[in-house]
Formats: sequence, C-alpha cells, structure tokens
Amino acid sequence: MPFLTPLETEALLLSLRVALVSVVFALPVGLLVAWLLVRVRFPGKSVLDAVVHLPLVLPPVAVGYLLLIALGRNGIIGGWLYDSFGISFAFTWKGAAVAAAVMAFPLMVRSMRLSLEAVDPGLEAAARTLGATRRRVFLTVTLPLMAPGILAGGVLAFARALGEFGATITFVSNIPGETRTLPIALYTLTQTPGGEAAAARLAILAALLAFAALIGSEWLARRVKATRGAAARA
Amino acid sequence: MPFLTPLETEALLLSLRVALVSVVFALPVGLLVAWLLVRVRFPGKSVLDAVVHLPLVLPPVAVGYLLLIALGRNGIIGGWLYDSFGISFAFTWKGAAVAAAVMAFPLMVRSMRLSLEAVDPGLEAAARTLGATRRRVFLTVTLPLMAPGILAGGVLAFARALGEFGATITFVSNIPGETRTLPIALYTLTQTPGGEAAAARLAILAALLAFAALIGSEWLARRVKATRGAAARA
Amino acid sequence: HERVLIFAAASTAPAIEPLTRGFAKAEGGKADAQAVFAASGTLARQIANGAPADLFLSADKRWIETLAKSGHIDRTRMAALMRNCLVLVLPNDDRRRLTLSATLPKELGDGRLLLADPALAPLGAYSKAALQSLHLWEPLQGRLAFQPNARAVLALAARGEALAIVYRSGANKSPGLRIAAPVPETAPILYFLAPVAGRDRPAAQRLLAYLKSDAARTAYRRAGFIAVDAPCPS
Amino acid sequence: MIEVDVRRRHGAFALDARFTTDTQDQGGVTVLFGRSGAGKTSLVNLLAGLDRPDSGRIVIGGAVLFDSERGIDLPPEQRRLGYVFQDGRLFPHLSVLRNLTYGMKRLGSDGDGPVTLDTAIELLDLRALLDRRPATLSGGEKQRVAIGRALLAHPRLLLMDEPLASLDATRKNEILPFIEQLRDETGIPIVYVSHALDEVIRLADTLVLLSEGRVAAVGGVEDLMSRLDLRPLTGRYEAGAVIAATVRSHDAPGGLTLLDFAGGTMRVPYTEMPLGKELRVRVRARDVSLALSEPADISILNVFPGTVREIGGEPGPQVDVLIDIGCPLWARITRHALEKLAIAPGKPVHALVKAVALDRHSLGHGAGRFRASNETR
Amino acid sequence: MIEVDVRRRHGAFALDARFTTDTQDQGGVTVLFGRSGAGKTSLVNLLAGLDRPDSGRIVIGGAVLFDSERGIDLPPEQRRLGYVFQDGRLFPHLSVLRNLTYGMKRLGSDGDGPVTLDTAIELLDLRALLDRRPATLSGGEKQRVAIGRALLAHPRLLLMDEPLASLDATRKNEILPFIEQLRDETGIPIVYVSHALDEVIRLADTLVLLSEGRVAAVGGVEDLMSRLDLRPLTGRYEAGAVIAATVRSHDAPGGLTLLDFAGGTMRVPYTEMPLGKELRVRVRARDVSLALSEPADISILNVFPGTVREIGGEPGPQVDVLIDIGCPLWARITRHALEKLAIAPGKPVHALVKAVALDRHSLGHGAGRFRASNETR
Ligand SMILES: Nc1ncnc2c1ncn2[C@@H]1O[C@H](COP(=O)(O)OP(=O)(O)OP(=O)(O)O)[C@@H](O)[C@H]1O
Ligand SMILES: Nc1ncnc2c1ncn2[C@@H]1O[C@H](COP(=O)(O)OP(=O)(O)OP(=O)(O)O)[C@@H](O)[C@H]1O
Ligand SMILES: [Mg+2]
Ligand SMILES: [Mg+2]
Repeated sequence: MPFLTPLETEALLLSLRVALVSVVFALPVGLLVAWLLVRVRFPGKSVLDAVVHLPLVLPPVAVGYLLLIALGRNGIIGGWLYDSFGISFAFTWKGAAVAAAVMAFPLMVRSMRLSLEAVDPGLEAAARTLGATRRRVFLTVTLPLMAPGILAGGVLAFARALGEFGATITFVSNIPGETRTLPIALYTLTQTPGGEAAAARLAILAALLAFAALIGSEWLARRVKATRGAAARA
Repeated sequence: MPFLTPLETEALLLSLRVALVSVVFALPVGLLVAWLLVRVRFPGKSVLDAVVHLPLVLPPVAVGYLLLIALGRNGIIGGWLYDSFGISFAFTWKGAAVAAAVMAFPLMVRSMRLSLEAVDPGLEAAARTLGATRRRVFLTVTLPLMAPGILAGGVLAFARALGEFGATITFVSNIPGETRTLPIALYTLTQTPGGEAAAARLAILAALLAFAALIGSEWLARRVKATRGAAARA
Repeated sequence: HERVLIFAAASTAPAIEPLTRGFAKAEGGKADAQAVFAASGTLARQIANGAPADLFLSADKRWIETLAKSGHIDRTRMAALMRNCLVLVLPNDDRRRLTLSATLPKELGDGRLLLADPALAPLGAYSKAALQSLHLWEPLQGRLAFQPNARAVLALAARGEALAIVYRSGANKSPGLRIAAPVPETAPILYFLAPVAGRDRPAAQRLLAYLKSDAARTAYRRAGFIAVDAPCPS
Repeated sequence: MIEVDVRRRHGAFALDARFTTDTQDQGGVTVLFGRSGAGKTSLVNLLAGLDRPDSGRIVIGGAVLFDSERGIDLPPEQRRLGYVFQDGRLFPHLSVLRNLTYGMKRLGSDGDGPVTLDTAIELLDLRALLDRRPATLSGGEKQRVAIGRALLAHPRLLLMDEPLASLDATRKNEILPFIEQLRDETGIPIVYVSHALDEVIRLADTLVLLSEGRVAAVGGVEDLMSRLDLRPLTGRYEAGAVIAATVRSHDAPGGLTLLDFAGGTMRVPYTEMPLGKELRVRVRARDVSLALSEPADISILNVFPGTVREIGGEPGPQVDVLIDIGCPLWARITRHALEKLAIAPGKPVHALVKAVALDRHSLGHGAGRFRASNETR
Repeated sequence: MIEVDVRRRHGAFALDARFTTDTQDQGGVTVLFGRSGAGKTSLVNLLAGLDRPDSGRIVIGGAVLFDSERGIDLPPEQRRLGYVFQDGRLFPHLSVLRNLTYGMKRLGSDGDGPVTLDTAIELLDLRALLDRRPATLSGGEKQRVAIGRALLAHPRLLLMDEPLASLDATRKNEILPFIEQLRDETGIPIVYVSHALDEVIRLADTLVLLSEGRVAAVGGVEDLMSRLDLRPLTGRYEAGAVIAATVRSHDAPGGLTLLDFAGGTMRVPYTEMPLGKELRVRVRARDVSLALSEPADISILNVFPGTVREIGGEPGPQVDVLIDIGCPLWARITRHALEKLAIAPGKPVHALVKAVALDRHSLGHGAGRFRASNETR
C-alpha cells in the first residue's frame, strides 16, 4: 500500500486479521446464545443474559484484567491451556482477537436477538408441519430469515473489534507487529506531542475501514432484500 | 445509601445522571438518523452511515480528543457556544453526557434500524389510506411497532453510557464531583496502590446498575409483546 | 471558598492524594485542592484546550516542554518536586537471579520483559533510555511488551505474566513483587510542578508552596519517591 | 366518475388498464372481476396510491389523483380512499376499537361520517372484540374489523379487495346488505374486487372484467353477463340474464311482490320496497326450465311465453338456450330435453322461472352510466 | 380414524370438542364447518401440534398424537400432518419451487409420494411461478403454492384451513376435483375447514359442525343437511337434501346418466363413472318445485311422485316443504304457491327437480362411518 507508512500498514493488516478472526469465531457462539435467550426457557437464563452483557457494562480495562486472570499464562484456564497444549493468548495477536471477540459479543448477540424475535413463529410452525426437525427448521427457515440481523450483528461486531482498545492493551499489551492494532497505534499517537497529523491519518484510515465494512454489509443486505421481493410502496 | 461510601454515592449519582441525560438527548436524534438511513434516499447516505459508526471503530480516546478539539472552550464549535451563549461542555458533567451520547449513538441507531426494517411497510401503507399523514403514520404506527427496538437501543445506550471511560476522561477530564463518573473513579482507584478492593466494589456496582437496566428492559419488552398477543407455539 | 485544581500524572496519585487533604486542612476552609489524575498526555492536551487547571505535575519532559513552548505553563516558576528510580521486578515466587546483563534476552526464554510504552509514559521513555545505554534495547526486540502506564505494568507483573521495569515507588507497594535489580538511569527521573499560565491565583500559589514544603517531602517519601537531590539506592 | 388509464410492469406481468365509469353525483359499485393473478390487486394499489403507475392517469370524482404527464401524484392520505386489504393489515399494537377509530381522525369527530362507530360495531358484530388485539382474532373476525376500519375513515371512495372471501355465508349475507345500503344511502362509490359471482351480481353497477392485466370488457352487469363471448371470463356455471324491473305492487298477505319488466309481470317473494323503485333481477340460466305448454298447478309462479332465439354451442350434456320473452333470458336444459322437446330457434316456448332464484338489487342510476373503452385490445 | 377429545381455553373463548370419525383403511374427508370464530382454526392447530390442548386426547389413524393423561405430545414434525394454513405462511426467502419441495425431504426422494412434483405443478398451474418469491405472488397464487407444498410433504393426513377461500370459481372448480381425486385415490384422509357449502357437499364424508367452540353435531352430510334443527348452523339459503344413489346406466348420445336411488331413477347430465358406483346427490330445496299433476312437455327431466310430510315453520314469504319420494326431499316454494296449491301434510304431489342442480360425489365407503358423540352438550 503505497500511501501508508510501513507502521500504518502493519497496524492495519493486524487489525483486520484480529477483527476478522474474532467475528468468525464469535458468530456461531453468538447465534447459539441468541437462540437460547429468545427461544428456550431454562433456569439461569437471566444469569446468562447478564454474563453476556458484562463486557458492555464493565470498563474495557476491567474486562481486559478479567481476561488476564482467566486466560493469562498464570490464569485459571490460560495456565491449563499452556501446560496442556502450549497455547498462549497473552502477548499474542490471538489474545487480541479474544479480547475483541469478548468485547464485541454483546453487540452481536443483541442484534441477532432482535432479528430472531422478528422471525414469524408461524413460519417455523409451518416448516415443522412439513416434517422438518427443530434443527432443520433452524437451518432452513430461522437462520435465513435472521440473515439481515446476523449480518448487521457481524458487521457491528467487526467494527467494534476494529476499535477495541482498553481490553486489548490490558490483556495482551502493546507489542509492535504482534498486538499493536490500529486503535493502539492511534492512542499512542494522541499521547505524543506533535502526533496530531499522524493520528489524524490513522483515524481516517480506521474510518475508511469501518466505512468499507458498512457499505459491504449494506450491499449484502440489499441483495438479501431484493431476492425476497419488495413490499408495497410505503 | 448505607452500603456506599460518600465517594461511591457521588460517582454513582453522577454516572446515572450523565447516562440518563445522554440517552434522553440522543434518543430523538438516533430515531431521526435511523429513519433517514432506512426509509429515505438521499445523496451522502453512506457518509452519514459511516459518520454514525465512527465512534464505534475509533478508540474512545481518539473520539474524546476529537470532541475536545471541536467542543473545548478553544474548539471550533465550543468556542462559539461559549462566546455566544456561555455554554461550555469541556470539563463539565454536560460534556461527560455528550461524550457518553456520542459513544453510545451507533449502538442505539443500529438497534433502531433493525427494528424499523422489521416494520411491515404494508401497515404504514394501510395507515396512509386511512388519511394519516407521514408524520402521523410514524407516530402512531411505525414508532409503536419499533418500540421494542427503541427500548433495546435505549437500554443498550444507557449501559454503554454508564461504562463510558476513554472518551470521557479525554474530553472532560477526571474532576471529582463534576466528571468523575463510576468508570473514572474506578480508574483512579486502580492508579492508587491498595485501591484494588475499592475498585472491585465499584466494578460490581457498575455491573449491577447495568444489569438492573437490562433486566428492566427485558421485562418491558415482554410486556409489550404480551399485549400484542402471542403467535402459535413454535 | 476557593478550589485549586492540580492536574497530576496518574503515577503521583499515592503522594498527591493525601496532600490535597492536608492542604485543605492547612487552609482552614479558605480554599481546598482537588487532584485530577490521568495520563500526562491527556492532561497536557486538556490544558492546551483550556482546562481549568491551576497546576500541572508530570514526569513527562516531552509534554512539559510542549506546554512551556506554547505558553500554557509558566516555565520560570516550574520546580522539581521529587525523584523516582527504576527497578527490575520479578514475581515473589520467581527465584531466578536475573540482572540486566547481556544474557538477559536468553534468560527470558519465551517470557517477556514488560515496559511502560515509551510513547505514552515517562516510565517507558526512561526504561527505553536505560536499556539502550546498556545495549539491551536491540537484543530485546521481540521480547518486549508495552503497557500504557506504570500501574498497568505493575498489575501485569504482579500477575506473574512477565518481568518488568517499574518505578521503585510502585514496586515498594506491590506485595506480589520483589525487586531483582536496580536499573541504572541515564538521567534522573524528576517530577516537575508548574503553574498553568494565567491562573496564578493566590490559592494556587499557596498550594504550589505547600507541595514544596517539608510536610510534602515526607509524604513523597512515604509514597516511595525520593528527594530530588538524593541518589537512587542500589 | 372513475377514469383509469394506467400502465404498470411487475417483472413478467404487465398491467395495462383503461376504463371509465360514468356516475353523475351518486356513487355506485364498480366490480373488478377476474381470475386469480389477473391484476386486480395491482390495479387497486395503483388507485390507492400505494404503487405508482409507469404512466397514465387516474381521476376519481373529478379529482385528478395521478397524471404522469402533468406530474400529479397525490399521496395516499390525500386521496381519501378507504382500502380494505386482501390481507387484512390490522395494526397489531392497537386494540380492535383503536383500529376501528384510527381513520376517524380525518373528520376530527366521532360520528360525523356516513357511518357511525356504533353502526359499524353493531353491524359487523364487533362489540365483544373491542378490547382484543388483532393477533388473537380468527380470520373472519380480522376481516370484519378491517372492513369497519375502512368504512369509518369517511372515504370518498371505498376500495374493497375481496373483503368477504374469508367470511361464512351467514356473515356474508349480513354484511352484503350493509354494503348495498352504504352504496345506496351514503353515495360513497365503491370499487369492489371479487371473484364470487353472487357478490358481483348483487353489488355491481359497472363490471370491469380483467384478464391477464388487461380490461377484457367493461359495462353493465346485464350486458356482460348475457354475452356469450365473455363466458370464459364470467364462468359458465353461474351464467344467466340480468333484467331491469320496477316495483309495481305488493301482496303482503300472499307474500308476494309484483315487478314490471319488459316481458310483463314477475312475482317475487315479498320484499319491502317503495312502489316504482327500479331494481335488478338476476335469473340464472340454471334456474330456468322450458315447457311447450303452460303447466298447470305448479309451484313455479313465473311462467313467461317467449320464442327461442339462439342455442348455445358449448359441448357437454347441457345446453344454454336464449329465449326472447320481451327481454333476453337464458335457460339451461339438458341436451336430452332439447331433443325431446325439439327446441330450435323460432320455436315458441314457456320459460319457467323459480321465484326464489331472484336477487334483489336497486339500480338507482340512469342507463348509459359507463362508457366502454379498450375492450380486449 | 380420527378421534378427538380436547379442551383448550383462549381468553374468553373455550374450545371443547369431542368427536370420532370411523373410516376403515381408507381416507375420507372430515369437514369442519362453522361460523367465523367458531374455533375451526383453533381445533386444527391442536391437531397439528402447533398448540397444546389443556387436556384431552387426539388419535389419528391409530397413532396417538396427544394424550394428556399418558403424557404423550408428539411434536408437529412427527405427526406427519400436511397443513394448508388459512394465512398462507409461505417461506418468504425461498422460491416457489423450493417452497414446494420443502416437505419432500421427508421421503428423501423426489416423486415417491402419492403426488409427484410435476402433477402438483401442472394441476395447480404453478409452472410459470416456480422461480418467483412469494412476496410478488397474488393472493390466489400464494394459496395454490401453499396447497402444493402441503400435498408434496406426503402427509398421512391433510389439514386444510379454508384453502380455496381466495380462489376464483374457475380455479376452485379445477382444484376441487383434484382434492376429490386425492381423497379417492391416495387414501390420504383430509380434515377440511370451510364455510362454503358447495365445498362441504362435494367433499365431506363426515361433517363436524362447530359452534362457539363446541361440536354441535357430527355425522354424514346427508343426515345433517336435512335436519331442521341444524338450519341455524348449516344455513337456510343453501338447505337441501343429500341422497345416496348408484350409477345404473349411461345414455351417452342422449347426454344422460341414470341413477338408482330410494325414490326410483334419476336422470342427471352424462358423467363418466363406472356402473354400480355409489355416489351422492345433493338436491337443494331451492331447485325443487312442486306440481299437483305431472307436467308434460317440460325440460325438467326428474319428476318424482311423493307425499308431503312436513311444512317448515320459518317466517317469511318462502316455505320449505319436506316431501317423501321414497327418501326425504326438500322443496322451497313461495307461501303464495303453498296456498294456491293447498299443500298440506299427506297431500300427494309431484316434485320437479332440475337435473342441472345435482352435485357429483363418490361415497366410496360403507355406511355408518362415523359415530356421533358429544352433540351440543
Ligand atoms: N412485484 C411483482 N413482481 C412480479 N410479479 C408480480 C409482482 N406483483 C404482482 N405480480 C404478478 O402480477 C399478477 C397480478 O397480481 P395481483 O396481485 O394484482 O393479482 P389479483 O388479480 O389480485 O389475484 P388474486 O385474486 O389471486 O388476488 C400476478 O401474476 C402476480 O404474480
Ligand atoms: N390467543 C387467543 N386469545 C383470545 N381469543 C382467541 C385466541 N385465539 C383465538 N381466539 C378466539 O377464539 C375464537 C376461535 O378462533 P378461530 O381462529 O379458531 O376461529 P375460526 O373458526 O377459525 O374462524 P374463521 O372462520 O373466522 O377463521 C375466536 O373468537 C377468536 O377470537
Ligand atoms: Mg389480489
Ligand atoms: Mg380460521
């Protein structure tokens, strides 16, 4: 990329990778959780709901710290992962993806929930009378009808992941080339005297990125809508 | 509040005020923007869309910095506001509300958009044949049908506003009694050796607050649904 | 009743917080002081944008220079209040005998050396300068991880995630850490207090004086700082 | 007066409809009749302003609602057309009562229009449902509420898209007279979409036959129903003649009303109607039998002498025979009977009409109320 | 065999239905008939498993689908009931073709069921729509796709909730024989909700009259239609008698088919049917006239001598007269004719039945196919 400094390119590519990976892994989990929250009754539902929302309401630094406690190399789960499999999240871009996924998760679930709630249960009922099991109904009716919401949730999560800062820096620190994502680079510049111009460049870069994701999602959503046929003029 | 220290009470009340004010003011604007984005075609629509999402993808500190530049007493808009009306956002709780509103705005708009898209245009068309102007249709049909989404968006924004830290501390600083909201008080405590226990108390307080809001919204949403009558067993 | 605002680098909180109370007591109701803690860069930008600060306290030479050059602080009345030292810390249970020698990169293994971000915090800048003078900066590339401020470095180090270079003032107060070795500085780490230009009210001047008093020096020492002219313990 | 001349494409489907109905000041019912997929709903949506013609012109009662050349396109709310949708479209968040009163705001008062809230509730039997939400209503209940809602909006024209399709016969027979009454007493013109011939006959002043997006014919029910070439569209089973008549006298104790018509006097079951009232009588071909001599001691009250004019050429065991009894009348008899009685054009016969097969319908307007145009271009 | 005994409350509405239909191995059509709001859809939802009875038992074809006492509640997908919904419920995101084939997965093959994809497409005239999305279909087109979709799911029973209400007469008359054929040839039993009597007559083996949530009567169409006490439910206008008959011989050139029935021989328009076939003939009261002597030279082919049994007591200008011609037959005549002809119980009369008013219906199953229970408790 000719217009970007090598540092910018590095941060950009890293951010993209982190955001993408986080969304890809969070998506199925988010779907499951949204489904549980909307369509299933079970004890402890509100606890699950609360836990899902935790990253939204806690300051990001606190979330990062909790992640560190859980997934750090001396953490409860992290220690076990490291000892058994040699997997380590701390100080790696994978950890950054985990942090981004956790922070974006509530937004994703929210969006999916709204769209799931808008799916007409009458259509699901119809599918079941046609012999479809719950699973097939979900895959062939519910999921496609939720598609706009999943898309919206995914993009929102992607955007949020791109902008994730507090939890990331706390959990995986700022390691150039490994975990220095766009927002971390940008933050660094705002704390540097005379960093304004470079910071502005990065801000514009981040905005463009978000822009591209949004336009892509709008385009996809329009295509989905077009294939369903438009309703009457409003 | 007997269990809370005066400092905690102060931060709590301030946070509530800031979050409430930010949501109340952002709600109508968010509604307008959601409506523009879903139902109106105009040039520059994707630019508006991108601008709305900017606070999501930029690090909060960068957003706070932009606010400082724009609305600070020496800022472009802020200077004019101060000179003309004596209004100053920088370093006041009003500024904290602005920062919270800006950061929560994209979430609110997203939620509203999804629910607006789910409103059957056929119902709006029906209302218009009954003589309702666009405005009345919006107020009596679209808005009530969007209610769950508005509620969800509002609560999400409220929760996000409660947790807002980066933009707030950058824009309005950390002034006890004026801008030291719960998350900022939490930050201050973490900067103090031995402040961990107090910090944990505050984190739990913040989480409880947000949960209360979320549970309240779930309850409200269920009531809305109940009055509309349930569909067949899914 | 006057209120004096001192904008202070977050790492000075343990020393300054008790002194604001002491000042209020000394003033006997005529005036009191309030400290605003945040990253030096954040505070400096706020001052440049018209924050109602009376005094600025920071160890970050870059920002002090910048503010002085732009005329936002009064360099002529600037004074060094206290001094800090660098140490290499290890978790209590880490029994290795590490020093800052040429073998350090090898002895780290797949562990990391945690620093404050040189671009963000003076601690980072001083750490980097020290490593450079020891010719360790280059060899340690790829083994370094940055945290945005001194407290964050301490928190992470205390979790046993890595070795770290921190301020002696902080290491003293962290029960989970032991000091492995002092880090020789290239220049003394001094905290400068400067009045903000155009805001030299009598009360602010009294606070300035109070912070230079003997009573204040005791407080600094108690918080782990040393006198401006004292040498770092080795 | 309704003047429509519109073109609209939907994918492979092209609507291209032109017709005019003339009614002086009074209302009247224009029925859009056509098979499933003929374009009835598409056309009604264009009238209502919910869809925009690619080009054309729509004028209702002198008001230009749409004119692509002059750039006129009134928004739906200013067209003042009440629309009963094929798919209901009740507001799910409002109670039945608030659904009903939604359009009443137009007048700003509660009972100013031609239909009061109470009338509508009583007639549509909605009293018990007023507090309910639409989601819990049965299919027919929903449709009744939708009809009430449109009526109460005080429209200058009512668009009804198969409003009775989901109602049972009993309910239908309760509501049809109400629509008739509306037409007769309030003067609100109605555009009525239907594929049920009994509704068409009862209600239509003007019939617009739609077929594959085009107007196949437009005209009076009398004319179109007796046209052999339209049989594929109007349907054979229900075919018959429609006869204009006037109330001559009543025989209340005998349970009879006597009507004057071009073929003499017809006896129909007693109905309260003012003397001299013009009305329409429908005689289905299947309700008419033929006899060579006048039968005696028979419960059939209406026996008209006439002459065979034409014998329908449809294949199959049944034949439609056109008889002139002073006006055209169709009789459907078996081919067996045709041969047995040696029915042929010119032969004098007696037409036996069962009185109970008559439908009542007030005309109320002069003749020549419509100008046919664009028939099967 | 369908065995239903369920209770279910919805707010103020309480469904409390108990009935049994006996059919040996063969299918047959059970029609649920009742006014709007009677609880027809509610009952069908219980059968389909889309709603759960508060208590009760549902057995279809020997399989217990629901039994509150034994704690059985089969999920909808295991009940294998095809459901044509009153409100369509097509999948908006799938093309018409993929809507049609959605349920075919059940067999895992493309044409294994009693109805192949091609048959359904041809019959329901869906060929041109296959690539379209439901949103762009007209009301009737949607319903045709919904019928096809349910048929192709190879159900052991079809639930059809007013499937033809939004179809025009021509289309209806195309699809009705298909449903008849389905019933006769595939042996799939059908539960059919309708408020259109012509459909009921044509299709029903067993009629379940629902009224305000309760089973008012259950039985054969013949029985229920001739019962005066059920007139408020079955409707007066359409009242008549249903007569069981056997095909005796054909007179193809004369265009006639002769049927044997309890009152002698009846001549109906020629229809291809095997000799000896049992079928059902419906004679509407309004299609029967009375004469004191046998009229000569008349196009009415069926004239049966008989005796007046009973005179209906309804007010109004028309009277229903029950005549015994070997089996019961209803005639509707004017009060004027009643007096003129001095009709009274015991008086010998001739009943004139217009042949064209007959409906064809195959019985196919022996008598006593149903056990009435729970009538208007
Ligand atoms: N948006 C669209 N895209 C493609 N085809 C369309 C669209 N809208 C309508 N059509 C087609 O136009 C034709 C007319 O549809 P319309 O709804 O007007 O029929 P209708 O006469 O009201 O039929 P019904 O009696 O079944 O309601 C149908 O064949 C329908 O499939
Ligand atoms: N969830 C509910 N809450 C309250 N009342 C209900 C509910 N569901 C159905 N009902 C009422 O139960 C009655 C029966 O409804 P159902 O839909 O079964 O009628 P139906 O016989 O199918 O009528 P239609 O022919 O109009 O479709 C109606 O009066 C309806 O209002
Ligand atoms: Mg239609
Ligand atoms: Mg129903």
